[in-house]
Amino acid sequence: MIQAFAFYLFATLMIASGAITILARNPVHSVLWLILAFFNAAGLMVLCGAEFIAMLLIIVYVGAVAVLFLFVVMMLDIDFAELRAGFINNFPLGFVLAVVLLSELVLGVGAYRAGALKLGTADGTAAPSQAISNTEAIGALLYTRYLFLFEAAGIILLVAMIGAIVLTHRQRSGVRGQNIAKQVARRPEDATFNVQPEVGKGVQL
Amino acid sequence: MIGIEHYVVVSSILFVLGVLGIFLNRKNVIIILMAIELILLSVNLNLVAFSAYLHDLVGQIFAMFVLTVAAGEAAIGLAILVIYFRGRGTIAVDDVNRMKG
Amino acid sequence: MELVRSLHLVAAEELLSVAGLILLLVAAWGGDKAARAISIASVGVLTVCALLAAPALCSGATGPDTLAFGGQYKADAFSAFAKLLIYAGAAVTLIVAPAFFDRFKAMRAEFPLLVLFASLGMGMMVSASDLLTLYLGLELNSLASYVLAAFLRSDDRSAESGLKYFVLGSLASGILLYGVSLTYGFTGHTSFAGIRAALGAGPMSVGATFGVVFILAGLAFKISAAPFHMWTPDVYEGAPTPVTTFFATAPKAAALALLMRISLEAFGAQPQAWQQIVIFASLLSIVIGALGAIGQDNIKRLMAYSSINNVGFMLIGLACATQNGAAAMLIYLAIYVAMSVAGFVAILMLRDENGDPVESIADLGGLSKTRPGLAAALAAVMFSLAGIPPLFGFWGKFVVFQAAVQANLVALAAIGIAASVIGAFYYLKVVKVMYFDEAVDKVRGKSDAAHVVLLAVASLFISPLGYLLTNWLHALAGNAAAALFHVA
Amino acid sequence: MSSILIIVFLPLLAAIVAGLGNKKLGFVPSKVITTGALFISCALSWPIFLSFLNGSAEATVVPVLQWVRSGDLDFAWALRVDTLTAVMLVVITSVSALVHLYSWGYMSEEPDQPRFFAYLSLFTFAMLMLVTADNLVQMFFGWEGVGLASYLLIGFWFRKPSANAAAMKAFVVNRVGDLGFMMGIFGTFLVFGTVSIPEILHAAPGMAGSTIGFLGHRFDTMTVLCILLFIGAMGKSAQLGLHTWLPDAMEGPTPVSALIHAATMVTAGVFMVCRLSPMFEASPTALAFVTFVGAATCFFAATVGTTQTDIKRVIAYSTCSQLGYMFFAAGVGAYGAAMFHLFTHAFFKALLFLGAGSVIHAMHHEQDMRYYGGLRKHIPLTYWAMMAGTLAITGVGIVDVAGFAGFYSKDAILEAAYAKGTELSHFAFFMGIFAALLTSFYSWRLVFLTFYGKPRWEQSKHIQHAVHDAHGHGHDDHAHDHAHAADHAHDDHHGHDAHGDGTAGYHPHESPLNMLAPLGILSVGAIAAGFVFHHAFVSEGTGEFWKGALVFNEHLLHAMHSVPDWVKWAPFAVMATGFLIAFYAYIRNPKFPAAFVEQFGFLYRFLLNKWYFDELYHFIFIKPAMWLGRVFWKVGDVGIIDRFGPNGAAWVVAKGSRAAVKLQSGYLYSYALVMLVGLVGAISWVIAR
Amino acid sequence: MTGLPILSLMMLAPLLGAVACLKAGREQARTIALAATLVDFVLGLMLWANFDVGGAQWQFTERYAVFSGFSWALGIDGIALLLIVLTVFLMPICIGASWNAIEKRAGEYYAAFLVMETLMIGVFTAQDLFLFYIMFEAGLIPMYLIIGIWGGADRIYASYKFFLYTLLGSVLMLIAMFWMVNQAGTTDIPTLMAYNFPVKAQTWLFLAFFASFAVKMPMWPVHTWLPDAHVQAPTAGSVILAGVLLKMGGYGFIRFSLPMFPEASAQFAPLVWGLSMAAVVITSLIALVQHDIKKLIAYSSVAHMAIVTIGLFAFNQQGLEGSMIVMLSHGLVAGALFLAVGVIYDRLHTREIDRYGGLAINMPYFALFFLLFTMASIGLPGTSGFVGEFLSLLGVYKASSWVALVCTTGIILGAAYMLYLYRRVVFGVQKNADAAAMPDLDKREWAMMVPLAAVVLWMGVYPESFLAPMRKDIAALDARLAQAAPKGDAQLKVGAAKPVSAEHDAAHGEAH
Repeated sequence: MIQAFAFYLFATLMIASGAITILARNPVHSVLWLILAFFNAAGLMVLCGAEFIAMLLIIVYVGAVAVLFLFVVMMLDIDFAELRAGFINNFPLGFVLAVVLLSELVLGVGAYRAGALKLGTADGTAAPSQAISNTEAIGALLYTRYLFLFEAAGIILLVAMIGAIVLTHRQRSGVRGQNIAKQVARRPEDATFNVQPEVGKGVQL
Repeated sequence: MIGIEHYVVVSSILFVLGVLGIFLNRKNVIIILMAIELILLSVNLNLVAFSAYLHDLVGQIFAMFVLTVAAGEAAIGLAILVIYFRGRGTIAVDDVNRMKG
Repeated sequence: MELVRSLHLVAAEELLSVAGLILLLVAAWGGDKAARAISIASVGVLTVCALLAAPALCSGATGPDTLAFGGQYKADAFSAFAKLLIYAGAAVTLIVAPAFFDRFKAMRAEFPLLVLFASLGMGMMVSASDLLTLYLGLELNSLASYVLAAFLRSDDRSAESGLKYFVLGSLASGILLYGVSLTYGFTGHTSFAGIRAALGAGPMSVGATFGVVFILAGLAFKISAAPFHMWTPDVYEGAPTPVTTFFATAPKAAALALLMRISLEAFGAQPQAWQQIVIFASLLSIVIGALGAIGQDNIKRLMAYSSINNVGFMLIGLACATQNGAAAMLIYLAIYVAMSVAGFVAILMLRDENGDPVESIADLGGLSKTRPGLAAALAAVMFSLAGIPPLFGFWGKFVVFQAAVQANLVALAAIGIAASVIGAFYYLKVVKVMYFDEAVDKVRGKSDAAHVVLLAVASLFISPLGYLLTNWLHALAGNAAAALFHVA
Repeated sequence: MSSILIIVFLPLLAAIVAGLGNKKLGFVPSKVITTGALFISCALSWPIFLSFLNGSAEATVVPVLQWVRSGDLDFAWALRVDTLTAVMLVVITSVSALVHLYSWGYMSEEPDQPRFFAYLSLFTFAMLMLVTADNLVQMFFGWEGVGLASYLLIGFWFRKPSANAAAMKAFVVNRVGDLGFMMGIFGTFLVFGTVSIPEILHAAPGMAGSTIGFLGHRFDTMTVLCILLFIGAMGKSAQLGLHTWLPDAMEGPTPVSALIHAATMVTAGVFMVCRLSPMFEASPTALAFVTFVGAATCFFAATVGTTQTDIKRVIAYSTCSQLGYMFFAAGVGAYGAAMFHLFTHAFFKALLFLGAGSVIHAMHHEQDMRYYGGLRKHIPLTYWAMMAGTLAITGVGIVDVAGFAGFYSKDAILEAAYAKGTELSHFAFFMGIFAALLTSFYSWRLVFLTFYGKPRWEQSKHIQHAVHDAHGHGHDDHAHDHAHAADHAHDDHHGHDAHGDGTAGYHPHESPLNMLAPLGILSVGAIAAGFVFHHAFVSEGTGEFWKGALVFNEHLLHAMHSVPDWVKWAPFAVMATGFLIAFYAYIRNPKFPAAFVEQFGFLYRFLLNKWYFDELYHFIFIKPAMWLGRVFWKVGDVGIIDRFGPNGAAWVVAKGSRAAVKLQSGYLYSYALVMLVGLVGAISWVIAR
Repeated sequence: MTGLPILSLMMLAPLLGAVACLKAGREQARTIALAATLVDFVLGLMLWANFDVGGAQWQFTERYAVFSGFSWALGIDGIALLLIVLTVFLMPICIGASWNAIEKRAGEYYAAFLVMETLMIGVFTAQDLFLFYIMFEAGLIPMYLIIGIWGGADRIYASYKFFLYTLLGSVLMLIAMFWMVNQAGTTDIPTLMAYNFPVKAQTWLFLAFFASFAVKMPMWPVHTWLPDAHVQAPTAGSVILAGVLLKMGGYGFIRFSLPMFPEASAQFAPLVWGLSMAAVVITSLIALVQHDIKKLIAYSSVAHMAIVTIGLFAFNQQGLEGSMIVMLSHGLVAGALFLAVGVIYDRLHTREIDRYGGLAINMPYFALFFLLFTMASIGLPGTSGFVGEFLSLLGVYKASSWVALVCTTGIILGAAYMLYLYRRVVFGVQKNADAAAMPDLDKREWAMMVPLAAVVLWMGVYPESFLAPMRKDIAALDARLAQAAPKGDAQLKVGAAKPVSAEHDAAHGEAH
């Protein structure tokens, strides 16, 4: 009962915040609503026993992605007042299509009535064990069977990094960097010298 | 336990919301990026739910990878957005229209 | 033991990642000045990778021996065939890129690295025999590609193309992933073999069918098949030309190969679930590609529509769902890659006296008088793309339609071939401008030797001399297709 | 009898040499070559004819060359000589040789003489090929060959638009007939399995009563074939319906009219019907058709001939009319009489034409009889020649005694028509009698207008030119002259009478000897041919002469001899009546014609305008053809086929292209929308399936 | 001669010439081109001389497997022989016609022509279905360039129309070829010619091939590309287009449609007849009202090609042989007419009929040749045009008297429009001073006209030379068609009369 209540709460909140995310006028609000959606999604995941992924969702999204979004939103210094509200001209068509898509997904799969779904059967090689925690089980699988893909995921992050840097990093020509060796090598005699100017002649630089 | 149908329905709604977010939005590209995150979230929800109901951890592993990729994707998406903004001074979806035909 | 064997099978990917990491260090150390050296080294790496992949193709490797990491990866003849095309496309990109970017002072050391990593991802795509591998390979390639599209960051068009590619690509990945999740849910498997077994067990559930459709839709985006083609013209136009070259060759080959593998291996037990969708997409691509191309005056955009059009023809091979069809499709793919290389290298050579690229078709007026060799090569590409014998492009269409007729898809073949006449129209337009119109004399830039050599080789391949290679090409494509159908 | 090879091919050779040599060869050599060749041919032809006449020769075939062999169709170039051919040989070669000779004088001021002589020889060759044909296809070769030569000769003065139009008209109208001929050949081959004339004639009687499918219906075989073939004959022989080209053909030089449009080519149809007489005999229906067409033409042409003012056109309609006689003779089965009339007609009609040419020559190319008059004293020799011709054509002669050439042949025909005894043949007889009346009238009208009365020359622009130019540079420019001639057709009185005697100070000269000699020779023929040869052609024993070359009807011959006397005398009576009317109208009371015209204006205009055939055809065929051509072109090809075909496709493609480009709006959301449409479409399809 | 791959050589010689031309200047290029075509002409004569009339059906065969399911298989029968000889005969004349007329980019021009020759010979010699297709289709490219680069003012439209029209026609054929090869398991044309395809399938196969050949032929109503292409093409282009390219359609019917799909051919014969009748009447009428000389001749080509199709679909030997002769004759005559037009076009640079007139005065020899070809075109007996038309029409009369009647009207209409043309161009007064000042034929033009005239007459007087080589092949085709041939409507029913067969034979003996 409490489970069902929690599910509906999380689900409703998630959908509502998701909807507001895409409808909000202010992107900062959107990001915040997105974070809320993620929290609720994490709750849904916890409900079906995937604690690790749920936590990961919060850590990665809320901790990294959402912050990144906020950062960019603010960095881009957009004049929000200028952003036009409203929808595109073919909104009705798009909306109808979305509704059709949704109803087809729900009706077609048969998810609209309880117990109608016939899932496949897994081969059981990756079945969760009662003995160990969800996190441990995932880790065991990840570092053995999915080692290759795990490494590949690392490369993906590397590529994302390279990509982000290569695109945004700017070599600013006007910026003066610090050259420590040059500073260290500098002698007093290079920096200062004495002059004795005659009266009325001034200093020649 | 809640029936799998519920999860499927919820994730379907979220998916459609994400899709709607992409093409109903003419204000701001950033919101499109967030809509994409919503889609990925719906996928993850699906994967995790199926994983639980199939008694198979592969779904959760998959979700983890999706998460990873989503992070990278967000980084790159935002990077592209930044350079686009630098060049054009706007991120309104309506203005991303130099090339057409 | 299993791990060692697996590592052996993924030698090409290992080499690519290790080399990529080392070259990344070199890039970090040497900065953009090292870009040229890194490019050369990368071409070397790709060559070695191709050599590593080639034996599997020549020997027709297939069966359990080619499976690595518990069935997530398959180093069979099919993947080797696709990899050769991918590496070739990547190598060509690396060869032509420096000259292009130097002009904008935008040659960065990261460019070859991104191409290398993209190739790594594509290698994973074509070798994938698990949805996880598929997804990671696809994303590795996509992420690199997004960056490459926007690589000329000072150029508005480049950034816009990157943005469009990214947004739509992410949407496509989302659709694909959603399909993956459904497939996973309704079959209980992520491995292709498992999915095949589950689907083959009985009538297909609607959920699984939805999964198949979503996956195909996601992949249709990658191969730019209609109606998921919308990004293609904009991205092809906006991206730096070497990157467009890359997009038209390597990722296209990878995505098509991936589509073939997943359709024929994973969903091969239920071809009727996707055949008609493929047929529809194929015809729509042919028509939309042709119609769209007619209205173009930018040659890169024209090539984009042409690629949509050609993908349509290749999909006819897939629609057959037969080994012959697959082989035909691979042959077409190989020829198409060559035509794209020739076409884009020729486009890269179109420069005005300042060295700026010439992209407007009208500016090619009378090219046959001012640059006869270049014009002839471009004309050969155009006629070849249109599939007019005796150019080699005809052979691709020939085998594909032959396969379609053999698979009893006579109506599809007839409609497709009739629609190809529309396509001939815009290819002719380019030839017309170059040969019939008054000389504009806009194209004046000198081309470096590498371009000339590449163009010459590719042109020879698509010239009637290409027919000399058909035996060899057929044997290889036959090997590859046989590997694809080995599971059955 | 290989002299036939020389007879036939020598003119061809001469034509080629003279034609290709053209002006390089020089006038005299080319004239000598062609004329010489014809005289040689002529000299070789007479012995052949005579040997048939005395019964010493047999029908022979001289093979020349394989022509076409295709499946069971097999025919060769071969020259057949039998009585019928022999008759034609002498007619053709004699008249041709004389016309060649005549042309030396008549064409002496012409700058293109070699071409003219080459054409004449070429024509002779084609005509000889026609009459020596052993198979239908070779006959068709000659048929079309004479058509070509006729075309070239009518259009010889190609600067003249009217000559060009006439030439083209002649060819095209003949082609209408040829359509029938060709269809006839096809049908004949289908029925008999061969195109060899002897084989066909041999098998033809056996086909009587059989039927054949044609245009979806079944008809009597021989009727279909004969009528098809006869349509060919109608075209060539200018029978009613397809006659319109012949009067226009007078645009050609007068010697041409004499040779082609009087003596030889136009008689080819008669020759063909006689040659194929066994076929026609197998179909009474076809014969009836021939009779009717012949009789109708005979009457029609004679009526028109009475009103024409152009001297050559009068003779042309006369020719047309005489051909009608020949056809209805053949139609009633009197093939011998038909051939005989052909034979005699060749002489007197050639004579009339050449005589007319001599007049025209003398009158400075004026052809309108209204501007002649009183020429008897100026050109007496021509006058006498014309008289001989007129006497021959009107058939002057005393029954059972003697007469001019036309008397024998025309009377034979009329008697045969009466003797045949059917309603149709009686109709033909009365038509023939009436035509004989008209013949007499218009022939004498011609003579009276030309040679009697006072000179009316001053109204002729030709004459005025001649006078004003003071016989200076002659008349090189025929186009010029004849353009004026055209104006004169409806000329009036704007020439002023300078001298008061109507001569305008012009003095016609008699023609040179090389023109008069042929006139003399032909006059002899016109006077004597009937008397000399009528035994061979139309009397007892004729069967031996023909030797089966045509169907000879013994019964008819007997019936001819036993016709009532009024039938025998009728031609003489009408001939005399015609003479008297002409004499009254043109000598005694020259006001009469004008009064007649006043009275019967409609009839006059109807006849003057040749029963409005040209206008009718223009309205029915030419205008619609041009109109249809334009419609098919502008509406059909351009407006429909191109518009909805290639251009329509291009339009659709262009529209589609614009739509595709418009779809590619550049907006992210519309791209996404399209993707969504695709996705929703795909899963809808999956659900719907 | 055995062992010498003469057919390959005939294709190689122009190809080498083409390569050489590309790099050569104008003078060199035309010399090279002339030499190459003359070499081919000599080879063609050798081919004819060595052709064993009445011998094996396929001679000079060459066969090298090139790659899977595809071979370089060449070989000719009498039908192909004649068309090849026509090709190699016309080519040097085409080069001659271009001698002075082509000034820009001559090297490429001659190269295009030589490539064209290779491909045309390839079409007629191919024994492999796909080899045929490639040759057939590839011919589009050089012709497209010839029209598009060296053509008249409206050349772009014409070249597009030509290219796309014919391409659309032929691609459907390719699909049919696939199906056939799949069904019969061979690409060998002689084998396929004897293969009995299911009657139901024949219908579709026939239609697919028909789409290609009807456009190429061209038959009404898919003929509209031809007038445009002819009008815009340079003289030599028109000559080769009318002379050889159109013959590919007829060759296709005779080589593929009829022997491979006899039942379907019979089934569709009424359609072909109908279109041909329409073509004869309609295009002749259109020709009557043209103002452009080349357009007029182009429309006349359509009418003449209709005579070819009715002959082919007459299903008897006369019809088939007649069609072949019409094709050969039309190749010569239409080619010669275009050449004649080219002669005056080179002088006055207009095709407007009204700009000429009275040419007989200043160009008598031109007038003579033009007359000869005009007469040949309207089928005057003694010229090549007659023999073919006569046989074709005679053949079709056996099948349908209606068709024969309607198509025979072509001889009237043909005479009308050709003579009308001749009258306006050659006869009449010299209206225009510039037209009146044109010189008569020069030596080069004589050299082109005389051979054409000679062959036209030769074919008209002694067509046996041309009938003999193909007699056996046509007979074989006729035998193959016999099973399907439609029953003619002109069947003779002998009524009451006595049978005549015995006497018939006797008469036969006597006549010879």
